[in-house]
Amino acid sequence: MAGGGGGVSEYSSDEMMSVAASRALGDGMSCFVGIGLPSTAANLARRTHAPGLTLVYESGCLGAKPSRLPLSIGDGELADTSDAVISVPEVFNYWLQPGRIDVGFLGAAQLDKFGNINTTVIGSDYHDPKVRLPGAGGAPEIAASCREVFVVLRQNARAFVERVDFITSFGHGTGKGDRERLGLPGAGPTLVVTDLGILRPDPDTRELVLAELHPGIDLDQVRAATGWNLKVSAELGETPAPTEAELRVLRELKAA
Amino acid sequence: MAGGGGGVSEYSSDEMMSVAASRALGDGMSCFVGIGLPSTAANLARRTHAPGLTLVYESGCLGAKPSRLPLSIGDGELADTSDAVISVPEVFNYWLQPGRIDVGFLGAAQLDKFGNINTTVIGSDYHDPKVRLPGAGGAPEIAASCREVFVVLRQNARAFVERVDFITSFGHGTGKGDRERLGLPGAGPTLVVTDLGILRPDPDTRELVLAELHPGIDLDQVRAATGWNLKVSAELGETPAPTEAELRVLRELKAA
Amino acid sequence: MAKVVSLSDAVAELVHDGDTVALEGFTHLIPVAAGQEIIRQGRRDLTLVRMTPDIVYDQLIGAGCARKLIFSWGGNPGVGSLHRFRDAVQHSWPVPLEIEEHSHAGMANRYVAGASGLPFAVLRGYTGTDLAAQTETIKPITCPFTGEVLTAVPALNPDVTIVHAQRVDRAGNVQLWGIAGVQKEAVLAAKRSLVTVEEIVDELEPRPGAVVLPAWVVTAVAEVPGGASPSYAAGYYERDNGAYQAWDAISRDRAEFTKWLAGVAA
Amino acid sequence: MAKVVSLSDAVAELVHDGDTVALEGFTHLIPVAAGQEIIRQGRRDLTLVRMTPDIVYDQLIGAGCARKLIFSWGGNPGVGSLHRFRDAVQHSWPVPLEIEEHSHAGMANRYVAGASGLPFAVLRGYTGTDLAAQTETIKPITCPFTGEVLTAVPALNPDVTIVHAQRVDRAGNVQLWGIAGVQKEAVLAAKRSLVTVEEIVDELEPRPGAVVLPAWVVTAVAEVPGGASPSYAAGYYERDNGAYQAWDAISRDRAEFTKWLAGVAA
Repeated sequence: MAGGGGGVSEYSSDEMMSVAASRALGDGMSCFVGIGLPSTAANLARRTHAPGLTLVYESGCLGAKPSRLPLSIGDGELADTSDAVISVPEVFNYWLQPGRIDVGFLGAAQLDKFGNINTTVIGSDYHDPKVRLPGAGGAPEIAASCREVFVVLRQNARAFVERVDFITSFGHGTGKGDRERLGLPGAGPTLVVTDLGILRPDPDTRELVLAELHPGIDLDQVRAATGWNLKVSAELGETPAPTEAELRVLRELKAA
Repeated sequence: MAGGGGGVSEYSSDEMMSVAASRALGDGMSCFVGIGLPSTAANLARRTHAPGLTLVYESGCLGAKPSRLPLSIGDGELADTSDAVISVPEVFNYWLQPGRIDVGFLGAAQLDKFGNINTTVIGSDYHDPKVRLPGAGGAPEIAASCREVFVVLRQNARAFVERVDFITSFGHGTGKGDRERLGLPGAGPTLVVTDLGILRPDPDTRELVLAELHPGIDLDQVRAATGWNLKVSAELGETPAPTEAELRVLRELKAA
Repeated sequence: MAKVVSLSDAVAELVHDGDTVALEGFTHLIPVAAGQEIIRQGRRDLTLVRMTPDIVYDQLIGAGCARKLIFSWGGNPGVGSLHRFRDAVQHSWPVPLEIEEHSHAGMANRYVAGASGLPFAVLRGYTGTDLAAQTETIKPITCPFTGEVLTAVPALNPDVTIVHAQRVDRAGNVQLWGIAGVQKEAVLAAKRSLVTVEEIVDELEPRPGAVVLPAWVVTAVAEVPGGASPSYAAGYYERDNGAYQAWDAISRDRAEFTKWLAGVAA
Repeated sequence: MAKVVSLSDAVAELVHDGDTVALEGFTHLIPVAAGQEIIRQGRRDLTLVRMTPDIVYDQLIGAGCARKLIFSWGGNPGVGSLHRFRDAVQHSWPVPLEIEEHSHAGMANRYVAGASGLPFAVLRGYTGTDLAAQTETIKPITCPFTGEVLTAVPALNPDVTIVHAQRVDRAGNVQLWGIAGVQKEAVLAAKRSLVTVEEIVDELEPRPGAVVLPAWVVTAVAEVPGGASPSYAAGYYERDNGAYQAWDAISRDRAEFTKWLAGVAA
């Protein structure tokens, strides 16, 4: 457990991660939500500072308002609370592809220093992988088409690599200008939230740079958990600890 | 009024046309129905010998079972009685285009001897037409994709022409083999029902040939109402007059 | 995010001279009141888009609002011809009308492409017809897997799409039911959208066959009870078939039509 | 026209060795019982198609029914990996498994093309990813109007598609509601189709959000109450999350799995 400072409740590093991720979602935005950590963060945001956040799940749930955290992207609770339930082809063709969604919220198995995401295979040979991962799902087109992409995952040197083994979902490629050259409409990953801190792409190079440390985390911890030579922002900040209200709502969501 | 023979009710030539057209629709078939004469015939069939006929309207009504004749292809009655109401793109893409529909039932402003249909312009100059007609609607793809096409229209020399001014919907082109060369999946027009008789394409040339005369109609009348040198089948038959039951149902439908 | 405004304010703000404007509604829920408001506000040089231009488009064309029509079937359903449309095409009255003519399948797919953020759609269409030679927006395309040649049509992305629906809730979510036509696609394809509705309700009750357009894809909503008449709104009123028949007589004659037009403008 | 048969007769008649078989259901209404019947009948050399191969596909793969998998996300939702799938890909156990891998957008559009009678679909997809280099069924296509380069994927037309639904009426019309996934497209794309249902009813009552598959596009229907468990059927039963978690332990170990398999086959 990472302990908060005086007067603030004890909270886990995962709770800090969820809270930090939720804060990045503005009220009135639309968010394409992956299951797991992204869904936790998005639902927390909707229950705290962003009641007008529109949650879109790839199962076809537009504007879902679940009262408990869904275990899958297709829980009945999501369908029952949605403004509209549509087919899966319609989600991708009419809603995601034209760039209607503000934020795509993704997880990753591997993430590299330019925000490229791997959820396909670990190892250099696609046909003889060391580990076969689940695959792409909706992520490649979420990463391409949403106005921006937030990534949330636990930070360690196996996950945070210099170069992903396989680009499942394109981030910033090899740096600035790659997305434009490929004609990708969205801005790509603009935020990475981990259990240790927050990374953002450098405006000039698009390399992910440490922008914030979570309370109680030191820089060496983050460097040790990063598989590349991590750059640190000149204005490195500290993430505000979770508030009592944030923790209460997060725990209610998890318990429901 | 064309009078039927002894013992049969008086009936109009339009009634004979509708009855003859309805008889061509087999029970259990699916039929893509245009408004007007085709809709009358299809609904008559469903109320008489073909209760299992599936009516598909381009407005998105699959399996409509109207109790009165719709005035347009999008009457509320059609939606209320359908197995499913779907979007217009879905009608054309999922239901018509793959060749799921047995019969496309069309009207025409002009029809030529190879069953090509014109509903676009009268006159040789598209940009300066003598008469501007409503246009294509769903007909070009109905004529292309249904397993076969039935055409129903009143016969006269202005409508039945050697060569249509404009091919809105492709029939047999210039004769046998044209549909195959173009890769059109359906068999094209296999039946033309008029107020005077029934025409079918010759198996060798695909030219429309008079196959049946309605009761009380003579060959000269049909020839005079045809703008090409009409060929007559060696086995020219006479259409059975409408039965009492057919007339009763037809009149009930019209009156409702 | 949909804001609720008056019809006249909505048209004033969203429909500009020279715009490409789609009013959709397939027989059902035709936004007739909105079309007449466009006439009243004297818009000019519009490119009008609609699968089935019927009497509301006949009115817009006769009033001289349009310089071009993109369509697939232009008639008075169940009655006959559109006389103002014919007069414009055959005699350029009151102004010349350029036409871009498709089939329903082509138009529906053009809206689908527009709604999908794609520049074109693929269909099996127009084969063997004379339409392809008259319409530049019909081209062949080859399947990269089978080599088969199909037809491509470009996306339609109107500057503004106007539709009519039964209901909107206080949050701006639109609900329509019954025959839904191509309205969802036409709204999603457009840069801006206006939905006229029968009524504003506190909450949308789920209904069989209902289509919901979330507030965040609708620009403006105007409450216009009866706004689809003489077409119909399922659950509210029936089609006024007499009005469609009466239009035949009004529209047949330029003088009669001009008199009708003066009544609308007043 | 849909005929009502037993599940075992339906699988015996409709699913053959070497067939391309799609079982669809997006989290909801997964036709698990039908999948296990395929295992029981010992089908071999199947090309299995599914956007989200989950535990029922892990079972089919572990049982050696499949020679190829066409998919976009292969995991145990909310739990983790599919161990039989991984074992087949990484160690060819019990038989080698060829894979053809797409994204959800690609798979969904492949079914749409299949349902639409088109040989391919166009999307904005895969750009910049390494998938395109590994998957032959991803190719560039150029818009004939704008010159823009997009992505084409070929149609999926399974020999047989199997889905689960809540209800069928006596005439064979199928009704499902809740999350509808890609089931309609998968059924319409297939040469043959089997729908397992919770119950047969005299009449389908219209419901919000219901999808109806008319009897004339369904080959066979089998009444299999609980046939989607451990996934769920809205209105009938909840997802059995415990079963998904338990599958992790069963599937992790070849011996445990083999024991499980013997139980299914019995």
